[in-house]
Amino acid sequence: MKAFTFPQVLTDRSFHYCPGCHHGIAHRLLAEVLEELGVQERAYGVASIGCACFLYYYFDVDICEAPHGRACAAATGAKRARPELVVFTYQGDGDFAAIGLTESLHAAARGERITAIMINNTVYGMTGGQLSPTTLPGQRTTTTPEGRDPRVYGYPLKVAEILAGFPGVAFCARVAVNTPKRVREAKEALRKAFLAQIENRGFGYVEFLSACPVNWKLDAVRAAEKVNELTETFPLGVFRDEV
Amino acid sequence: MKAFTFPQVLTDRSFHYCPGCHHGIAHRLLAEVLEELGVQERAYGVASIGCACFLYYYFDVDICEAPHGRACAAATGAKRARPELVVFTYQGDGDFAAIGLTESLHAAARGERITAIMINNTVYGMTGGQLSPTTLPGQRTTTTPEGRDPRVYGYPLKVAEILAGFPGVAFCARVAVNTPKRVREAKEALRKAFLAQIENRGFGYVEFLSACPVNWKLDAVRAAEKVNELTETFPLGVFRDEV
Amino acid sequence: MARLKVRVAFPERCKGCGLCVHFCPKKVLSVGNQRNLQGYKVVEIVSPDKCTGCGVCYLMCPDVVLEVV
Amino acid sequence: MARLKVRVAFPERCKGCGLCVHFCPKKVLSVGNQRNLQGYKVVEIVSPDKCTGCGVCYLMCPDVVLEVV
Amino acid sequence: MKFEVILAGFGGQGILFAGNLLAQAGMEAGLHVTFLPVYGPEMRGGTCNCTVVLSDREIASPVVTRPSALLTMNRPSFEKFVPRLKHRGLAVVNRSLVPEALAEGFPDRKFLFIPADELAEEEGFPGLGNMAALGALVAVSRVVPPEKVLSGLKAILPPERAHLLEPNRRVFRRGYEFALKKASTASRR
Amino acid sequence: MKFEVILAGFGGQGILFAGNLLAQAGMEAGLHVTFLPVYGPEMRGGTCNCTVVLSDREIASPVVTRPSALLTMNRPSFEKFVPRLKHRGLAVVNRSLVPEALAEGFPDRKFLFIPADELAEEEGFPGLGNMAALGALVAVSRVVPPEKVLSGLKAILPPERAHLLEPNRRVFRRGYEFALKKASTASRR
Amino acid sequence: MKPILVKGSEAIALGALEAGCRCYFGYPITPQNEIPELMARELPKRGGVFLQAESELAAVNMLLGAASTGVRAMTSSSSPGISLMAETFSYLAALELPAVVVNVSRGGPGLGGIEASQGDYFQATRGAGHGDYHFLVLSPASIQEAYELTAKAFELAEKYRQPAMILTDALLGQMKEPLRPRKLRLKKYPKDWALTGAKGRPGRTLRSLYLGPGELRARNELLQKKYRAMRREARAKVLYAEDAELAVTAFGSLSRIVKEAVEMAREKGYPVAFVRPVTLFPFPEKPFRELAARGVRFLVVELNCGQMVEDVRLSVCGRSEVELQAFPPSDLPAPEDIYRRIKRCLAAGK
Amino acid sequence: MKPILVKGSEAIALGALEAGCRCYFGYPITPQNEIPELMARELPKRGGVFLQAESELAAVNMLLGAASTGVRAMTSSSSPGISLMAETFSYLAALELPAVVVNVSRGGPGLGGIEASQGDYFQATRGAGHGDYHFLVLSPASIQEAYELTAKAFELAEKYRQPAMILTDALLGQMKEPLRPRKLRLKKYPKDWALTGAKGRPGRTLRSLYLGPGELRARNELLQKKYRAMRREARAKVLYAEDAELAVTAFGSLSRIVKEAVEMAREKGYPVAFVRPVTLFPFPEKPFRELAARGVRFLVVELNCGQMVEDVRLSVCGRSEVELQAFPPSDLPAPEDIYRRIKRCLAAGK
Ligand SMILES: Cc1ncc(C[n+]2csc(CCOP(=O)(O)OP(=O)(O)O)c2C)c(N)n1
Ligand SMILES: Cc1ncc(C[n+]2csc(CCOP(=O)(O)OP(=O)(O)O)c2C)c(N)n1
Ligand code: SF4
Ligand code: SF4
Ligand code: SF4
Ligand code: SF4
Ligand code: SF4
Ligand code: SF4
Ligand SMILES: [Mg+2]
Ligand SMILES: [Mg+2]
Repeated sequence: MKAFTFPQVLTDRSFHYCPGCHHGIAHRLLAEVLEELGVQERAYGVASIGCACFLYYYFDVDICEAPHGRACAAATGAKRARPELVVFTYQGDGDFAAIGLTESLHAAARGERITAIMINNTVYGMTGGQLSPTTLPGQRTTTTPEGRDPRVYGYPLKVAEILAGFPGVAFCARVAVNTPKRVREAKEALRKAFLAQIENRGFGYVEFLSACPVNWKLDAVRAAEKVNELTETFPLGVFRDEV
Repeated sequence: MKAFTFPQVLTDRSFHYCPGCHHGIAHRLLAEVLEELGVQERAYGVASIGCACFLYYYFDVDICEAPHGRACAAATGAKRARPELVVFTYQGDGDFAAIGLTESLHAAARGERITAIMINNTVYGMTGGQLSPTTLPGQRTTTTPEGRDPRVYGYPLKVAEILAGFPGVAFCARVAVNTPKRVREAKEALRKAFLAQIENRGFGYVEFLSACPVNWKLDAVRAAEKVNELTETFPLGVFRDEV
Repeated sequence: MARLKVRVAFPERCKGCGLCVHFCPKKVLSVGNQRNLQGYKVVEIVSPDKCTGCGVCYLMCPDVVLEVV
Repeated sequence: MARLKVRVAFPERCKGCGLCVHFCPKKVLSVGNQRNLQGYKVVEIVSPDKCTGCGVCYLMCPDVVLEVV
Repeated sequence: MKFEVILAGFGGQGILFAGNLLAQAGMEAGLHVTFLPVYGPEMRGGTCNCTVVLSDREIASPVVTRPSALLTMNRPSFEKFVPRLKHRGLAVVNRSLVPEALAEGFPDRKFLFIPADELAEEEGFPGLGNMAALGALVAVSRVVPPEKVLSGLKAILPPERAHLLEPNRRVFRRGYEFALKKASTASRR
Repeated sequence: MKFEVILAGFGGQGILFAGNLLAQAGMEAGLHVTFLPVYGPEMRGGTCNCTVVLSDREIASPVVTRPSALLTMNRPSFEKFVPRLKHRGLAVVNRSLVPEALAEGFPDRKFLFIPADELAEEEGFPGLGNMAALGALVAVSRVVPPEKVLSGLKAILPPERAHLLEPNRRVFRRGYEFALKKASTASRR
Repeated sequence: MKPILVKGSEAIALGALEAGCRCYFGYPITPQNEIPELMARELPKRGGVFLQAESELAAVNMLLGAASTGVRAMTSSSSPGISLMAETFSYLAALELPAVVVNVSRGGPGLGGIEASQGDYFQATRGAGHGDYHFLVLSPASIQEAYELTAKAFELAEKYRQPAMILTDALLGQMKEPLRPRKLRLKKYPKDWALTGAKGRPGRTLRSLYLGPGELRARNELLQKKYRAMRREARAKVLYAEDAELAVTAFGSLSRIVKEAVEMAREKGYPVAFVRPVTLFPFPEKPFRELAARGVRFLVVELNCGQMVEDVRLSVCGRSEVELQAFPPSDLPAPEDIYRRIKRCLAAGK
Repeated sequence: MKPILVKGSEAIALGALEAGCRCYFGYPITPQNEIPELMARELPKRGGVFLQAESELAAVNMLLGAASTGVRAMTSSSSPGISLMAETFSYLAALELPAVVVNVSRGGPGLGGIEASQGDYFQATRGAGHGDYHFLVLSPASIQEAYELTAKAFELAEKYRQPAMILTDALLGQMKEPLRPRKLRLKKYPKDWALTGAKGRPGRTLRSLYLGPGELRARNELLQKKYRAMRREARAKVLYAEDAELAVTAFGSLSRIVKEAVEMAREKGYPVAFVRPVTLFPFPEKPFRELAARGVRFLVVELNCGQMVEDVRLSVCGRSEVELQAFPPSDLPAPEDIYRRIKRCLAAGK
């Protein structure tokens, strides 16, 4: 039988996330994968601007902060400078797909040997719950008080589906962590997204559908359940796998 | 029989483009379409930064300059401020798909009622022939003296194919103007890309495969022929049509 | 080999979100009335015997509070 | 109605690129040796009678030099 | 007159609401007022506080390092802010979460411990301990007439939460009266 | 000694190449040199020019408003630059494209008209009129020894164009000799 | 009019609405989210446009597009987001667009913090972007003034065909104070440059590319002439100048604290004046020059490492002493801190 | 060593290579494309990295990433592209990364033109981005110096753990002049902050977010201390100072023309000195202060609307007169233009 213990790559600082926030689950999985792949000593993480901006408090690896949206560009620079590093970014949907879309897509198109993790919680969590490119039609946010109107803002951006079309992308998946089974699948996807770079095949991408109880105004359990709704717009699955 | 005469929307200033440059053909088609749709008096064009930065010299319509890559954002502002205007951008592949990718894709995703014209000549013409996101693998440019290496730069970005997946896009086509037949088809595509906004359906997009004889180091005729090669990587066609 | 069991390894990390409680198939856990220094009510093991060591609570806890050892 | 014919409407715009020459199905056109003020050699109508008024030259000219009227 | 109060507790205890309400009441009472929240990531999983200044003169700075009064709803905020309280300053403390014994370390401050959460629960609104504490603060400090708080409530509750008007009023009054009684007992002693 | 020359023509006439070569030759001759191209969209479909300064002292500014010499390869550049030429300055002009009659408007400048394109064509290299004109300029101005130009060619021709070395040299010499002959005829007159 | 209790950010949004702002484009950033959030609620009701952009870069370019059509439009952000707009700022100025930009600035450099800071003074007054250009920069010190100066910014922007900036900070943006949202009468100016469609006239152009000989110089000279003309809008608030030996100067929210310190000093009978620049560009040189001419010395207090002090020194030009009390961002200073410094300055001056 | 005839842009690239620059990231823009183009040919041969980014914003962030791992890295651009980097500049400074940035500036504002301009002086010295930060700024006046100062920039950047900028312009970037690409001995500094993988040590962090009480102030104070320490790098070239009554001052490529004008004046016997700041930040205040103390007046000549003149005025601090001769971008002035102005200044000074 397998024991479940606190991952070694995590520091012992408590997460600052709100109760029930899925950022924490994604953190733990990331720590486990880094540990299991044995790359803690050559990991280089890029902390982005969003609820996860304190990434460096929690991971005992080298971590650099990048301006909002530029994580993939900073990661590109680090990886090109020192290809022996295992470079990853940890970004929100706003960071990756709104302000940083150009940097994200171009890094993927170039097939940068980096792993990008996008936490898609359909809002700007850090700044208090505004519209994001992945907000669902009709979803109320502080900047769409009547709900996102597709006539004004169009439809949610499906990043995994776009990346799936890029030859430079070696692994691309969308996962969720709102059930135990999905948590296990998410970990496997994350592992492969790292193998994509470790085996020098190309860009690795994992998008986490992630609950934001506070801005969704739901308790932790109901927020986790709501992630199921999200999967209608954002289907789970592996969209490209060349690992 | 149909006469062919100088379009009224064009001013009588000679184009500054190099001999055999397809920007000129695209200009003429744009002028014809604006004229035939009867929208000269409510047209608002956004000149972008590239070989076509002098757009305002040639079109007798209102034209605003936007910083490099930001044409779709400026067009969005103008259209939202005055929805009665018929707003278009005229951009190069570098402007639209490199530095401006975020603004371009988000305007499309929002379904902005604007028409974007992208002149894809696979290089940065204006600045002397550097790599662009649409440069073909192996193609020599001043910044890829040994040819574009997909291991370094990945594969060309297929913008029309990405936009085709956006519900906000009402018309999306890739055309060429290197044969008389294609010139006629290009004009029809352009017309529909304008109808997309005039009929309030969504974003209109036409990508012109366009010869750049000077930077391709070919004469006008051979450059036009080379466009056929481009169509292997960038297939022509209508990718989305809800007009 | 002895059966693995859940333990509240880091109560100070707990935020009382209840995800572990919700997902535990054996109803082993509950959020109690005790608060930790952060001010959150902390998870408690109410039926230790029922625990099968399945690890679901560990998987679902966003704050890495629990261990199954 | 009289047959439409090509004319070099704006020789000063011509850049002698030769696209019209290349595409004219009737070999009506040629780039001559005369230069315009821009310094480019200018297109000439060498066989006006062969022109069918098809407009191909107009369609292919990047500098809107020709008209077919 | 210048009354500078910091209200503190953890997120979800209605700290900002109480602070806002006090400022609104002050404004309606014709005072100069400022309200300054602490915001941002600090708010995420931790304490939450705000500063309210009420004065009969123009208020220069809304920032207060040494307040003349405190309203603390939990233990961490008690520990953080009581040391900053001015000598002879008043602290209204939520007895439901803060042991009275803690006050012993600060002989030169005035304390009013109130079972805010219990009072609210007794009225049937367990989430409104903030209003009980505010009631007590207003009662003891007399910085604004209680009616102004009651009318202020109407101004700051958004229409979709109008049904909370009465509950808030009731718990406020309960805290107000509790404090008056306690004060009179104290003074009688 | 300070020799300031503007070379001008339209794109494709090898103006920048000729200017570069002159500067290279000057450097190899031990002179201070600067070379300044005009670049950018102006180059697209229009005239093209560059400025070369050769001097036996440090050169402050590579920019020249009133050059002491000119090399003009077409009519528009003749018209643009000859008026800026210093009095008694020298203009080498491509007779193949510029009618000699134009010089009449400028009695106080020295002109050397040379059938640059024809000379190049006669040598079998119709594109190298620039070298004929440069040969003429070097011959008349004596600003650098012609050998330095010939050796400079090697330095600036990229390896993949090494086969153009000889053609360039030949046309340069042709222009050089043409000018010497013409100058001696002129002086004999 | 009954006062309402609002945040500075909200007062700015209300001021813009009062000025007839028709379009707002923005991107979330603390501590100014109340501006877009209020605009998102209010603008659509009034037939205006609220659009959350995909970034500040997109937002400021939407602003460019909207302003080019002659409507009143604005964006707002905070320090890092403002930096992202630098290139487009230069374009806005070059195209002479009357657009309004609000910077509710926060601690820097980098991601910095979210506390109040005046670290963007140079950026606002010397230009974040390239080339010789200026924004008109106004800095309110109270919530009432935030409302009124924002509205005024729209008027001045049109008067000079010129982008205008409200430079404030997290303190004023986040605090609440009573606001009397009174009606303001603002002038309108003809917009014969606006792009509204070439109906009954030839096509118009708004551009900044000038390649012809001397063209760009001429453009710059025109702009400079305008900037000189704008000097007449320079404004400062001066108090207790009569018998002063020392003038303490500060702008924006910090000036409240400084003013309190000055008043403490005055109460103790110290000869101290208070000078608060209301316009940061054009900088109100006059009161500084006049006080300096009378031998008054200066203490400049800033919530940064010393920026406005340069403008004070340039105004005073050596005619009297200028000292700096800089508070880099974090906790705000107390009036007492400044009071003590005032006393030291006065003592040193004897 | 045999001289080679190269453009200023090429000399910059060669200087970087000589300094051991291992990574170059950039985006095309006139008039500096020769830098990326040379790097594209040369860096891969030397085992380095050349990468054309999708924008300047991406380029400067790639630079950030590369520099964070401790390798020597650079980017280059021209005015509008530099503006786009403003936000990241503030981060580079906050993270204290020794990255090198080259601005071959051109006419502005907006798209402007592609001629030489010094319109980005404020931007370079006062910070394009937000918050209190500075780049170390060097400005060469010849092609040889372009080579040497670029190499030096890498050294100084590491010495102070600090981004450095080469500020030059289209004139120097595009002109050719002989360069002697001599070997340079540059110091290396330990990089115990670089992110190279947490092998045998705990994970390291490079960050700029400081939210704890007083943290951000402490950060800023540290940075300011460093900026003060950097003052010892201030350098200026001073000529003909002995008996001067007027000092004419200019930086970068324009200083060549100014120097010629000064020499013309000297030849005619006019008592004129020449002062060229080589470092723009830190600004070499000392020669200005010393000359001013001797009563020497100043004429500042700039290829913009007047920017460096502020630093001269701040240095001189009213102790003598400072006049400005501004040439907004377009055609360059001739030495004669400046010579005439010198004569007028001297006449007025009598
Ligand atoms: C240039 C810039 N713009 C805006 C911000 C403010 N900001 C901080 S986090 C954030 C977005 C966070 O949303 P997301 O990326 O989805 O992450 P989440 O917080 O939801 O996990 C924004 C806009 C900033 N710090 N910098
Ligand atoms: C911010 C900024 N970066 C770079 C440039 C320089 N620049 C001018 S045009 C251009 C690209 C042109 O390429 P493209 O968009 O493909 O148009 P083309 O010239 O090929 O038609 C660039 C990079 C600029 N003007 N502004
Ligand atoms: S705001 Fe949302 S995403 Fe951010 S920490 Fe809280 S729950 Fe998580
Ligand atoms: S460089 Fe290319 S795209 Fe630009 S004008 Fe010349 S041929 Fe056309
Ligand atoms: S899931 Fe974790 S944080 Fe939530 S109640 Fe259980 S142990 Fe506590
Ligand atoms: S290990 Fe399984 S059974 Fe035991 S507490 Fe956790 S979820 Fe429940
Ligand atoms: S296609 Fe047009 S420009 Fe080209 S040669 Fe013919 S007429 Fe002239
Ligand atoms: S109209 Fe047709 S036939 Fe006549 S010249 Fe043109 S292409 Fe030839
Ligand atoms: Mg998010
Ligand atoms: Mg292109």
